[in-house]
Amino acid sequence: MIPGVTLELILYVTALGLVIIGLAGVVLSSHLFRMVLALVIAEAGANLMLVLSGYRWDAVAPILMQRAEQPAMVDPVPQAMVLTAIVIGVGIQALAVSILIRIRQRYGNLKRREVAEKMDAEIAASAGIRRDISQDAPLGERPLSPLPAHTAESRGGDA
Amino acid sequence: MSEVELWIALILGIMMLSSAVLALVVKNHLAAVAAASVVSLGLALLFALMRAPDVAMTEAAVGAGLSSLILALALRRLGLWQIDSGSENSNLLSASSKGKDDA
Amino acid sequence: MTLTLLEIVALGLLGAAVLLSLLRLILGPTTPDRVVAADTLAVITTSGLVILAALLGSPLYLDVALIYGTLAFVGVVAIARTIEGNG
Amino acid sequence: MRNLTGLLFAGGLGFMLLAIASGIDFGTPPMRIGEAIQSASPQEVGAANIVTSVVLGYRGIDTLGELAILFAAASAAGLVLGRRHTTTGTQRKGGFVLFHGGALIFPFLLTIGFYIIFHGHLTPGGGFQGGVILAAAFFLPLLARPGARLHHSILSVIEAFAGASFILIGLAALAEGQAFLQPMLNQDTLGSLISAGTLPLLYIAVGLKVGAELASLLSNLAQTESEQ
Repeated sequence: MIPGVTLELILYVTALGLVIIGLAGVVLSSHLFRMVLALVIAEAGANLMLVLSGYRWDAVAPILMQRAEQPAMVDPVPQAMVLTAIVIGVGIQALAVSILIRIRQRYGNLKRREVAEKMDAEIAASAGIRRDISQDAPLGERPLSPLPAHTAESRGGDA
Repeated sequence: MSEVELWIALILGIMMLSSAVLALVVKNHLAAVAAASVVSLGLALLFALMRAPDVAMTEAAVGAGLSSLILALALRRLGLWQIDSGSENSNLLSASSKGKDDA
Repeated sequence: MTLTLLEIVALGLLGAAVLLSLLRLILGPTTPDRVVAADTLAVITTSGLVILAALLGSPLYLDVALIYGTLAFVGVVAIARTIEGNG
Repeated sequence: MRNLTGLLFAGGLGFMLLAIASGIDFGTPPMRIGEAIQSASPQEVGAANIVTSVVLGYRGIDTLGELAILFAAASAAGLVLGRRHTTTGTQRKGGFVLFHGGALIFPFLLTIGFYIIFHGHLTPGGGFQGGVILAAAFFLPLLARPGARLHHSILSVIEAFAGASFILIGLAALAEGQAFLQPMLNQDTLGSLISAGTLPLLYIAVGLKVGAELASLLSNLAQTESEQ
């Protein structure tokens, strides 16, 4: 047996690893469908974490059996909470997926950047304002609040 | 017993973490759904190991059956079901390499 | 608690099967390879749940294996229908 | 650059979570409320499955809220998807194995689903799991025959009756002078099928409601696939 590796360590690393992988996927993925998958994975890690908090050494499942003496049981409260969380999670997943279907029908694409650009353009058009400030990450030096004289120039530069 | 639990948890942890990474980096969306179902599969076994049969059963029913059902139906409606989808390919780390996405 | 030889052999075989299927899931060059690997893992997990019920000495976990076995079929059927595409 | 910040964010979050998790004692006896519930539940509720008695007996209102959330999610998904009358059925019919296998497995799924629901207070399982299985059972023929569809009106009637009966059972407890959703009736012997008062009735209502909601959600998702 590897020294220093305990059951506790393995389980916590798994749960936290799932949460971190899921959140990194939400931040990094370039496709909206992958974002939904990443959310599912992060939720799995969080559920595992909750169940781990109710674990108890040498205990049995919280179900009464016909036994002579009743051994110790694990904590039933986190299990009930996770039971609720899983069912709600699948409802949210279905809702997210149906929103994805609508986005695909509307914008014809699911890439995060393109959808965001099209959505911004649509919002700007419906609000009747010019969309002259770049929505991307700041590239180099840019004035914090563009002056009216500079905006025309910078827009021309962008186009 | 604790020794056995440790080995089971180790194998399941490796399985879940590697397939979680796989679900986010693999190019094909259907393979990603399959990998995500493997994550919830290992999770169900881990819940059973943690003496939570109720939660394990819920996770088995929801994660193995319903979640992959919903995601697969959504892939069919999203038009991402192709086995060799050429233009819809997306990778996790291709957000910055815009030229590759647009190609 | 000591394990009998039978349980040790069963657990070892299951672990090896999980690792081999995982290898195919990760390496699998095509998507159907990965889907079949995921289905195989579901079957292995079902038998793992049964062995876990024997290890923990409680019949409660057999219900979980029952649910898992039936619903993994439904999930795999859905993925397989998706591979068929819109025809 | 964005990848780097994303990874940095994930790493920092992981460090924070690890710091929190290292403070949790692993494998210690349960919290005080857990111990109280474990000792009091067999007399107060009478369900052999203590998780069930937490879900329905002690935290019944949470379950009602969960049902409400699931209902909201399902109806919002139906609303977002919209347009019921688009065409279906350009997909090929299923093969021989799927067609007859689906027909063969349907009664088994139905039996397992109702078994899980009815024994929710004795063995692991209950309304949610059984409802998921029922939804899968009724959806499986749709996978084999793309032209078929579920009757949304029947599903919504079942769902409405199940939800109403859940609330009515809760209100009946209120009329008896007890708390909302508190289990009533004769609790009988612990571990027999008819025990635990109204908990099995509540779980039947939950199972039917969840099954109807998920089935209509799935058939909503499966429709209009030939639109694009």
